[in-house]
Amino acid sequence: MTQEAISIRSLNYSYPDGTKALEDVTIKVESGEKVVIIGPNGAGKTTLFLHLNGTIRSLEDNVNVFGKNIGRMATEERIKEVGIVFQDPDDQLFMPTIFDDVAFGPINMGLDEGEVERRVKKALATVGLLGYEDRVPHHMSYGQKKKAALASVLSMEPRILVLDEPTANLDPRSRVDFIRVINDLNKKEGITIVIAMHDVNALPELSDRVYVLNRRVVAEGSPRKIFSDISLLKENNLEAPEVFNLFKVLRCFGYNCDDLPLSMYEAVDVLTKTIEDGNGHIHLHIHEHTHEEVKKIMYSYNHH
Amino acid sequence: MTQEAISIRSLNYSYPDGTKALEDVTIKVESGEKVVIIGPNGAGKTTLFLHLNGTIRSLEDNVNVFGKNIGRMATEERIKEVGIVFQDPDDQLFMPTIFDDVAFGPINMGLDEGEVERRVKKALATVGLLGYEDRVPHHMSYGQKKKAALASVLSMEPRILVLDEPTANLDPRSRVDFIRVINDLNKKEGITIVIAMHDVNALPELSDRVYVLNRRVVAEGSPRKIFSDISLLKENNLEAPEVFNLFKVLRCFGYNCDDLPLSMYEAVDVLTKTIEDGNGHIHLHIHEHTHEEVKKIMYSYNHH
Amino acid sequence: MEYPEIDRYASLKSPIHQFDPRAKIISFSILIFFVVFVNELDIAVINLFFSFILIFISKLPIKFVLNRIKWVLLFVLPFLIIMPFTAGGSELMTIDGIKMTYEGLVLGMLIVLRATSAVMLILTMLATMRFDTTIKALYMLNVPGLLIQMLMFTYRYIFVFLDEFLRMWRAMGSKGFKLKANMYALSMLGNVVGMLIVKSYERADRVYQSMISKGYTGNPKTMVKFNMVAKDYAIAFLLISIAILPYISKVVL
Amino acid sequence: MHISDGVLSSSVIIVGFVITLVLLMITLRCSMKQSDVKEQIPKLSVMAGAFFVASLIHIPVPPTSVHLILNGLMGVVLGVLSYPAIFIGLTLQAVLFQHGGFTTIGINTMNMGIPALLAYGIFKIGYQKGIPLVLIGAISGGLAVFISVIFLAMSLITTGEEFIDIARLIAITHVPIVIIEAIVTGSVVAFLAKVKPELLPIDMER
Ligand SMILES: Nc1ncnc2c1ncn2[C@@H]1O[C@H](COP(=O)(O)OP(=O)(O)OP(=O)(O)O)[C@@H](O)[C@H]1O
Ligand SMILES: Nc1ncnc2c1ncn2[C@@H]1O[C@H](COP(=O)(O)OP(=O)(O)OP(=O)(O)O)[C@@H](O)[C@H]1O
Ligand SMILES: [Mg+2]
Ligand SMILES: [Mg+2]
Repeated sequence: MTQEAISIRSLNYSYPDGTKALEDVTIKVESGEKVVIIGPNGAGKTTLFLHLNGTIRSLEDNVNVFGKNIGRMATEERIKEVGIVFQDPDDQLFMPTIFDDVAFGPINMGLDEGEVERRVKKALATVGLLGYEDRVPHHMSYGQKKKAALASVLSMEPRILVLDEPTANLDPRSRVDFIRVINDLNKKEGITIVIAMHDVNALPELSDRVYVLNRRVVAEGSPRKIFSDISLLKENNLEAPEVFNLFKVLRCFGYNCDDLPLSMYEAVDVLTKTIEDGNGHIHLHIHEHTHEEVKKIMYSYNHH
Repeated sequence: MTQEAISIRSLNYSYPDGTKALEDVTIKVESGEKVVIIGPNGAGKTTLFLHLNGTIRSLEDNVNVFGKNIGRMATEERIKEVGIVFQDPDDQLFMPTIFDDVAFGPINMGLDEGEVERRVKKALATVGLLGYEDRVPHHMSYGQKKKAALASVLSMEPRILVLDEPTANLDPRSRVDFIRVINDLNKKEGITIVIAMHDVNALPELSDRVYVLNRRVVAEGSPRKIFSDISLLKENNLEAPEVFNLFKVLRCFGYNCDDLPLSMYEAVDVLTKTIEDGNGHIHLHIHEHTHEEVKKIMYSYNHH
Repeated sequence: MEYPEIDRYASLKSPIHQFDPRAKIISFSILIFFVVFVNELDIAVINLFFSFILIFISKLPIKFVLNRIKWVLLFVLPFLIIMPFTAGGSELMTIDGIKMTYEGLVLGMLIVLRATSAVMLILTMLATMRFDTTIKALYMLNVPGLLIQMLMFTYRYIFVFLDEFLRMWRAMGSKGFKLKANMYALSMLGNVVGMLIVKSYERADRVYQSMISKGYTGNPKTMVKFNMVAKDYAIAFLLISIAILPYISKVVL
Repeated sequence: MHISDGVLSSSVIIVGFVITLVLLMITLRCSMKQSDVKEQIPKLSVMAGAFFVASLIHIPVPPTSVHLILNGLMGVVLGVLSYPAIFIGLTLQAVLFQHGGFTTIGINTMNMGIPALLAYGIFKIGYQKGIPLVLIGAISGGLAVFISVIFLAMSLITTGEEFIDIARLIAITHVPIVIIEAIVTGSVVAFLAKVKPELLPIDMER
């Protein structure tokens, strides 16, 4: 039986200056799930995450983690459940060395020295930064800093990992590395993952389910369902992954398949399957409506 | 006859602390061209740009703009030639209101009030921020701040526009808007564009020619040439655009064409052309080596 | 931590909001200096009353005003409580053998009255216009350009750094850190402050670069348009005379 | 720590403004000699903003809380430019938050700024003597606030003899602040020495 890792019911929040950031937000995440939250700049994603680590406290009992109300948890208990990695690694690395930074959480949890060291080692190994203990964060590359920030949260061994824009600003190589680390944590350690991001091309690999947030929860469902809804994307400043858009174009050329792929991996699978299921081949041609349909797709691609 | 907008010859630069940032860099940009510079984090892209606005002065006569040595130009002259938009908009919006920020350059150029106002209006209109004159930067969203930073440089009406990571951190809609604004400036106003960025999916639309920088100039050529060189990409933490990778996969399935498309637009053109040139159709199937070839591509996609 | 938004209510409409910024700054500054140097209790009371009326006319929300006055009261109330017992002078009464003096009480009350009037005047002056307008008005009043620029740039970056600091602070909080007055917590605090300074220093470099690329020469140049009309001169004259009237009458009579 | 309006006598207020104006001119002129105005102004302003934000941090000291002052640290990091930075910071605190007064900007700047300049001197001397950086940082930070408190008390006492007792009381309540400032400044200095030593007035060749 799956258990509810996060349950948020009808959450409202306004900043002191009156900005309404969240309105009647209801979100449920099962234990072991990977959920991505997307939405335009200023949609309230970061604000939502601030509720999960006690920075903002809801007055009602409507933010629960593993069945317990987060507002009533002691700090020590809460940080064992939820670890949050914010967008800018420089905001999270404030100690003189990487070791100190990764040890910061465990020390605050009151663990003994041996355990702190074990956890630092393990966290650094997970992100691939073993041997960097004595480095000054300031002298590392952006991608390395991002990994260090992740390690500094992993060392608290939380059951839920919340990530705010994990792939932003990374060079292509570091981005791929980072995605792999997150997926490994989910698969091998069973950690529940919640991510907010704008990087739609990375989304399919990182999510079982998607919420579209724009102050309210505007939509919920599988990545395929969300990206197939053109008007939803348009209204929320979103875009489908390139692969998905490209297969829409292929469809205009007579490619015939129900489920369009969202990522390169899926593309390979779908192509193979379509060919094998069909008569051993796919036939592309220009039919009566091809140009018109293509025009429509390209228009919504560029002008939404 | 085309004229050389930027000509940099054998430029070397080391930071005072000894970090060698640029080594024997030679770059030429024709007037009206769009050139993108890519390379891993720490490659020296930002350092290179600092030479174009007089922040760092080369002791030799090797940085020229429209045939004139930049070190010997007066400030007023220089800012009419080159406008630089840096990555973080908060670094560039240092005045209390958007109007003041956009008017800052023109006022420093010694223009009269009427002209300053005309230019502010025009620059804000170009980026779509008319009506935001009295707004304070800290009440604007990230995407809006990015546009304001661009406007604050456009108001100087420079002949060359240099952009450091213009699409980073933008939501998909704002990103598309931004790309369009830059392309319009190039096409309609004939402004020469030089961009440094990691966003390879946006690259094909933004560049006629690409330089790969990694302290030295590692490669130069059309986007297609650069992205076709797998070992070059690997050595420089780069990645080809998704569309390009996907067509490589299609090729394994028997798709036959010399020039793989780099963007959605090209994809449509290439598909149409291939079908029309062929026997009116494209035939995809699984041949002897399909699986093996696909595996190779996917491996380099994920593990480079 | 709150945002330094003194001008949150600058968009309200009131006679004081419409008063020309330069005339406002000059006449209120005169008023403030006048108010803090008053030595007569009765005039201090009248001044307080006068400041109340101005606040009332300005339509600033009462909660906002109280929130701002709070800090000043916290500073001056101890004077009111302690001065009567510590200042020398004629005895007013004795509580449990501790002498309370008349002079001390008057001084304490004067301090509280003067401070409260002054802060209300400052609020009425600054909260009724956007802060950028205030800076530009100072520029028009020929305040040295160096200071104008420093005020302008510093003001802008306070918001940037406040956000930056709050993000770091949250990240620490989410790792179980609690600020207490002990050695460990304070030295951790030292790290965050250090980080804030390092980041600001690097940003300072980048800001400088972007100013250079816009032709910055070190001279302030801004475009401002204020037009002072007869009404503004009249209000300025009126304000100052009303304030000084009781004082003059007392001295003359 | 920052004196509000309505407490001090006119002569103290005027003296405060005069001294602050003179010191502003001297410190600005002094640093302009070393490098360009157009480079100093933006950098100084941005750093002043950072210190402004740092000084908003409240530390709970039961039954109340105190906020950081950091004038010693400003002295160590900014050198002579700490004086104008403190002036700008206090002006903005007065007008944006109504912390400290409007007529007292001169005297308050003097009370905070002169100790900052002294802290700069102490730090440099201590460093040359080879005292460990953390220690000399702590001393500079603690001492700067201590001297500020003395200055504050003196401004009150100069206003009138009636203020002697309350000045003493204010001085005593500031003891914990001196200790807190010493610890925080010491650890900031240690941090900077590791991460960005060029921010400290030390010779990195050694
Ligand atoms: N401290 C604050 N005070 C007032 N309003 C705020 C504050 N922080 C955020 N906001 C506002 O609340 C809304 C939600 O902001 P939030 O940062 O949660 O958005 P987001 O979805 O994370 O956006 P992004 O994709 O740009 O990171 C925005 O309108 C923002 O301007
Ligand atoms: N002020 C500085 N002092 C010393 N070294 C520096 C300084 N600024 C940059 N560097 C170093 O110079 C090299 C080039 O840096 P630069 O910022 O130009 O890279 P970049 O290509 O812009 O990288 P990114 O993609 O991360 O923006 C890097 O190794 C960097 O660490
Ligand atoms: Mg966010
Ligand atoms: Mg860069």
